[in-house]
Amino acid sequence: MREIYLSGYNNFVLPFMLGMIFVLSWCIIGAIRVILQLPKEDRKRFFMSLVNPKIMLKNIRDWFCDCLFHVKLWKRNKLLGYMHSSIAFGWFMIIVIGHIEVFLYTPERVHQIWYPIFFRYFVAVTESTMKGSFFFFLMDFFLLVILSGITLAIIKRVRSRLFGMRRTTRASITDLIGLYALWSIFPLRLLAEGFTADISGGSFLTKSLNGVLHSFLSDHMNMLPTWWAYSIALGIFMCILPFSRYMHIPAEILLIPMRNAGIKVRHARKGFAKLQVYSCPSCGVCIDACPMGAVKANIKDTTVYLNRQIKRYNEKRIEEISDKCLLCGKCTALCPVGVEGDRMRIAQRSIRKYNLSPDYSNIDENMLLERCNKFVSSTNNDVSSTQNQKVLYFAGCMTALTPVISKSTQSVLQKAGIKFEMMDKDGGICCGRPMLMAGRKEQAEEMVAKNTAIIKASGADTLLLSCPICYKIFKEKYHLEGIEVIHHTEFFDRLINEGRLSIKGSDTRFVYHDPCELGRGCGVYEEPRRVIGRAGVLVEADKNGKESICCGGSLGSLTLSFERRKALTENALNNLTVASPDVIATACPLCRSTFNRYSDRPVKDIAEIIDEATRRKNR
Amino acid sequence: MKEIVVIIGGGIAGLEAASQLLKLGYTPIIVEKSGQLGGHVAQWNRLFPDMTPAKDLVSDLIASSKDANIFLNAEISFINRLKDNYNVMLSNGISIISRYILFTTGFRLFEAQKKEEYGYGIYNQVITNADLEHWFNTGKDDRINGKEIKSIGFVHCVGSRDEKARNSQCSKVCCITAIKQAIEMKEKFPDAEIYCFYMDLRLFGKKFEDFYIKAQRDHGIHFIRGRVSEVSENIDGNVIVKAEDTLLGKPIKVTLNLLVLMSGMVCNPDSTRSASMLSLPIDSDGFLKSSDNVMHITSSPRNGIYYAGACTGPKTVPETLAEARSAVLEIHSRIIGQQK
Amino acid sequence: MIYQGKQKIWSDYQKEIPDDHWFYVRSCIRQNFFPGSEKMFMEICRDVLKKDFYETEHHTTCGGIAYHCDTIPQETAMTIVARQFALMTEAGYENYVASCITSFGNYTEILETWHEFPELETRIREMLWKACRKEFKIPKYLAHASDLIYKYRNEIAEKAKFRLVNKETGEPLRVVEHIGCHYSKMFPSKGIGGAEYPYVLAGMIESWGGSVIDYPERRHCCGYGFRQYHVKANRGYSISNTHKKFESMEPYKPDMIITNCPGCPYFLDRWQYVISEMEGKTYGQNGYGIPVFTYEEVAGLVLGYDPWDLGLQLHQVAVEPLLDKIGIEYIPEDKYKGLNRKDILRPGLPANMKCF
Amino acid sequence: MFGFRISPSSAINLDNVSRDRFSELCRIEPDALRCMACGSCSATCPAAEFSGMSVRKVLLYLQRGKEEEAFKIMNNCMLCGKCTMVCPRGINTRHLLLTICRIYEKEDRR
Repeated sequence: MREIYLSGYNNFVLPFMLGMIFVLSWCIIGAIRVILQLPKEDRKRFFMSLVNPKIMLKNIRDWFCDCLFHVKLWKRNKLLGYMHSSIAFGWFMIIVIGHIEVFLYTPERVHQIWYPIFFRYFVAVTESTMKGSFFFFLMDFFLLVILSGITLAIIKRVRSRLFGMRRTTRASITDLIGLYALWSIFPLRLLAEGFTADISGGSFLTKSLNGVLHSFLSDHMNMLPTWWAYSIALGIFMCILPFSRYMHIPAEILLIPMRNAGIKVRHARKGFAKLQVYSCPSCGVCIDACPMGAVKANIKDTTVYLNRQIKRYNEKRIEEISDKCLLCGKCTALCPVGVEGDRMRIAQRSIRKYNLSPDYSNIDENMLLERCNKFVSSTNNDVSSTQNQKVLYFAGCMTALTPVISKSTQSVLQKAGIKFEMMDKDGGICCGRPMLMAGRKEQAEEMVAKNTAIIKASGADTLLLSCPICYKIFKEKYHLEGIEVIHHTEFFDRLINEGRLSIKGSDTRFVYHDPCELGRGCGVYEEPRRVIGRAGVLVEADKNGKESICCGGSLGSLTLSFERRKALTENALNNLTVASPDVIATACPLCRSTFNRYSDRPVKDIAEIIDEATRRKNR
Repeated sequence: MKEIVVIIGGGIAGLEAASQLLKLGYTPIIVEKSGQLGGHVAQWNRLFPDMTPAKDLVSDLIASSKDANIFLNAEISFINRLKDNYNVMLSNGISIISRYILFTTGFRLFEAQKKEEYGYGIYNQVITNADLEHWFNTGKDDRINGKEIKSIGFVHCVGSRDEKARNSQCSKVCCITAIKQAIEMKEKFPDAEIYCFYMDLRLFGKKFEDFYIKAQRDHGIHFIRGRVSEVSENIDGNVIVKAEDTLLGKPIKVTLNLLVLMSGMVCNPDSTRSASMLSLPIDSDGFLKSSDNVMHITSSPRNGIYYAGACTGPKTVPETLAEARSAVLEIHSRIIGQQK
Repeated sequence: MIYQGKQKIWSDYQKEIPDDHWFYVRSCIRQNFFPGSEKMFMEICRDVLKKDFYETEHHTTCGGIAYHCDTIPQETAMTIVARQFALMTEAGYENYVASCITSFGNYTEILETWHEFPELETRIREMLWKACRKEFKIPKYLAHASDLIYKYRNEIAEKAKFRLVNKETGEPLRVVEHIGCHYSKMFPSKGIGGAEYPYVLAGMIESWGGSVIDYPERRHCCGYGFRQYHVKANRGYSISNTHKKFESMEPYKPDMIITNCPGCPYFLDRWQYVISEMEGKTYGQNGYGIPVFTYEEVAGLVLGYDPWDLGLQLHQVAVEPLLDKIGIEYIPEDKYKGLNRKDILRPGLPANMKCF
Repeated sequence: MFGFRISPSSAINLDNVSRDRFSELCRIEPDALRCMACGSCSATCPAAEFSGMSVRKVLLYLQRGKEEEAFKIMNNCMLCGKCTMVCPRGINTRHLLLTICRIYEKEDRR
């Protein structure tokens, strides 16, 4: 390669350089701010993770898989995955190869950062460099890859359904500018390189374009405007980047190691939350994921819009969006970059100012304890009891409204010969999860403390729960050392496996609805299915497991009114009944009563199903 | 010869019965005490639940029964029973011989001044439901016109469910009427606070509950469970109402620019008088006693005597109309049966 | 206010009151509080109107206060009342008139009870016989003394020297009438004008030239309420009720209050002083209170009796401004002269309420 | 001085009840007005046994200007949502209660 211009500089690099300097400084300052905003212990944890080889390895893997290859999107839809990874990886490769070329041919220009970008303008091909035609080929190849991705992106704007997306995000103005700039970068690059390909050399794409161009535009003077255009497109893109969804590209690079370091959203707007907001690529996967999407009016209340409004500091809309959400966690589960829509919303709720605050100090836990502390006296003396397990059964508030669940659970426990006591037979203190979901952490913690005292004093070794809402907080926020916290679906599964419950199957077709708090919330997917499989035929819903659709009754939503939830429930029911089940099975009292309201077929809790299945045998 | 049916009372039940009898080819004769047809409904402005103008209903009924013989300003002087017939002597000297008499004598509105503690007829700003409908119809009432109306109260159950007023029955339609009127008043006086003082809300009919919800949610009408016990007048001529908010267990007091008493339905003494001429039984509530309150609400224990509408107890407009048709059908079946 | 409406109610609630020959029983407490009143009643009835009124020193309390304070059962009260009736029967009278409203209510209640439960009457007859070997006839007519003054109101008006009219302006005085609770609230048909708009005092006021004030709390109790006052812990409740009445009548600027009950004038009068001490507030004009009178005192005033002979010096609230307003003459120096012009000493003056 | 005092009337005078805040509450949660005082919420409330909590009463107290009483019974509300579940009129009681906590203020803190 030989350089054409001694200076290695042309004015057209200015737009690019401007953009580059701007975006780099913006990102660096932003990254420093985010890190500084982290609480001290989080910051320490983050830095420690960077020297931990295991985490670092994971970081590298995630950077490649998430940022470049978009593995999550591939899993979702091949076309969508290809579209994203072609652009991301292709561009990445072009940058990498461009730098390799500079290193190889003009190593003295390495410090001129525009050089690899506009390499072909500054150099002319020589005999010796034709060995580098391999790079020429690669460059053209990846350019083609990117161009194919961009073609798909253009198609996606018109026909998003082809990419497995029913609905897409409404782009903001800056998003549109960024988008058009991005779309134009690579065709312009192709054009610019096409003009210079006869001098700088090129491969199948640029060379052939060069031939075409020269057939009617032979003057080399035409090439300068195209390089200008290419540089301007790059400059615009980089200048608009911090204000558009493309900010997710740099933000995600920081998000991945922070997430891998185990950092959680602690503040509504600062630190990790800020990073999540900027990591949102506005891809709109959460729009289709959101169970509220069953009603079109709710689309603007999905996580992508929450992030957008947080960026805009639109407090009114932030409040509306965060209060409306059912906190089902599906957007979090499906988000390709790992924005935690539910946690983000709870964080927004937590900064709300309340003039009145409940205070539970007047509640006498001893009085409540007296209602359930029979372990100490009775079970210890019970020599005949082979199993010394002491199960404390906390049915939960919601189960009080579906007494069939607690009755069936107790019946099953009796059949299995389990000694148990009910913690909230005559009422008790709420687990605190509903309060936590409303963002009132302090109040929730007071309840947690009261309940912890009762449970610890009861002498139980197992805490059995019927309600996944309770289950989640008992698992996550309670410190019950030495006491196993277990949901009844898991417990029944264990009892069946241990042979303590024998179940007679039937040919009833059950579909299992994964309650949000049990499935996505606590990762319990298999046990309930196994249990149901014993009692009958398990069929699956259209969307299940991680993608299960919230029943619409969730306590997570603060503002969704009763009548506005109906459509959500009906949508969830339609999803459940695709395989024409006889019975809808679930494992949450709230899901059960919500579905029961609108279902055309029986809705049962797993406890009921098991109770019936064991009764069949006894008969 | 066409069978004659004497209909006592030219309210909506009488008119509807007459029109049905005409369709069946009989000769109805309506005897109406007052100078105009339509009874109480003719005095009303709009009817729940669809806010139909009462005028339309009454004029439709009058039009469809115009071929009947109608005696206005005529009272029953006496009725006596002949062998198979009844001889009905009217105050205008006309005597009618008929085998069938249909009582559509209706009800009378409880005289609100009998509830002295509410001060109707004593305090200027206390009016009744009927006065309010009159105002809706004519726009004439000095107690409302030209007054600053910022707060209005409605007292449910005036003279109903009240043993002291000698009416222990529920008048059935006052709750919904009060809500209807409260909404109408709120529409006319959007800034006014409107209170409904009720003992129980008895909203049994089609769409009545919707009315209630609408009144609560869309119009912000305050429903206070507690019977008004005492009304007094303050120096500005407004009324001070005392009641207990029984849901809170606290006495409450409020100054109102207008207090509307929901006078209930009580038996019509004229129908009792006519009934006594035929020794027809009177029920414990003072209304005419049907031969059976479930199966034969429109029949009397005497041959050829039928009842329709509020003469046997408080009824809504559709119930009254339905009873009129049902009574006509019974008369018709009986005539057919006798011809065989 | 629609006056015709009230007239209609008044015409519905009239009771038959014989013109003459009454057996009169006094009140337990009135002679202490308003000693001129009962004396004046007898004087008006006997001397002015020349009626036959009999009274005996043998009669006792009717038991009403004890009954209403829950210290005796009704049977005891009934037996006491039976004895009073026996005295009337012995004296050969059939018309029974009580000076006290609570007595009147007590008699009415007992007679109505006996009417509903004749076996109870038989038992009381037996008990009275066992106790004091007396027998009685049920009175033919039962009246309260104010019923009689109401009946004689026009005669009194004819003989009157003064009218309840402001001498200066010629305007009728604004008068609050306060009816004792036990007069007609229990049995509306037993009181003139019924319970809601009693006419007994309003009739007197009208025929003597005053105009009646209809204020919102006119039905409210004076605050005495027996237990509410007698139990000291409840006295705050007692005065709160009186306070409520005064607050309610204040905007009407009443010139005077007329009552027909033993307790009411006492509490309406004395509590005004207490309220003035507690709240620093007076309800009359120019720092005075609103003078409170019994109907007999008012009758005496219009008939031209000397205010001090009527015992008006025993009122807490000064009556002089009202006397001046009507134009009744009095000798200020004689106010605190008792019988035989003996000096009965001037009382201390309240801090916040003007008095003479 | 006398050993007793004039006590204020226990009657609620609706003429003097300020409705501003309740109107604000209804603007945010209009369904609050739909309460028909059935009492389901009170019967199911786990906090009822501790502080006498009842959404029905809270609404009534606020409407009658007895705000402190409302706050007192709300003190043990756990926001568990049972009242929302049982309300026959579909009132979003949880949001209602949260909104009360936001827009109302204790007298001593005002």
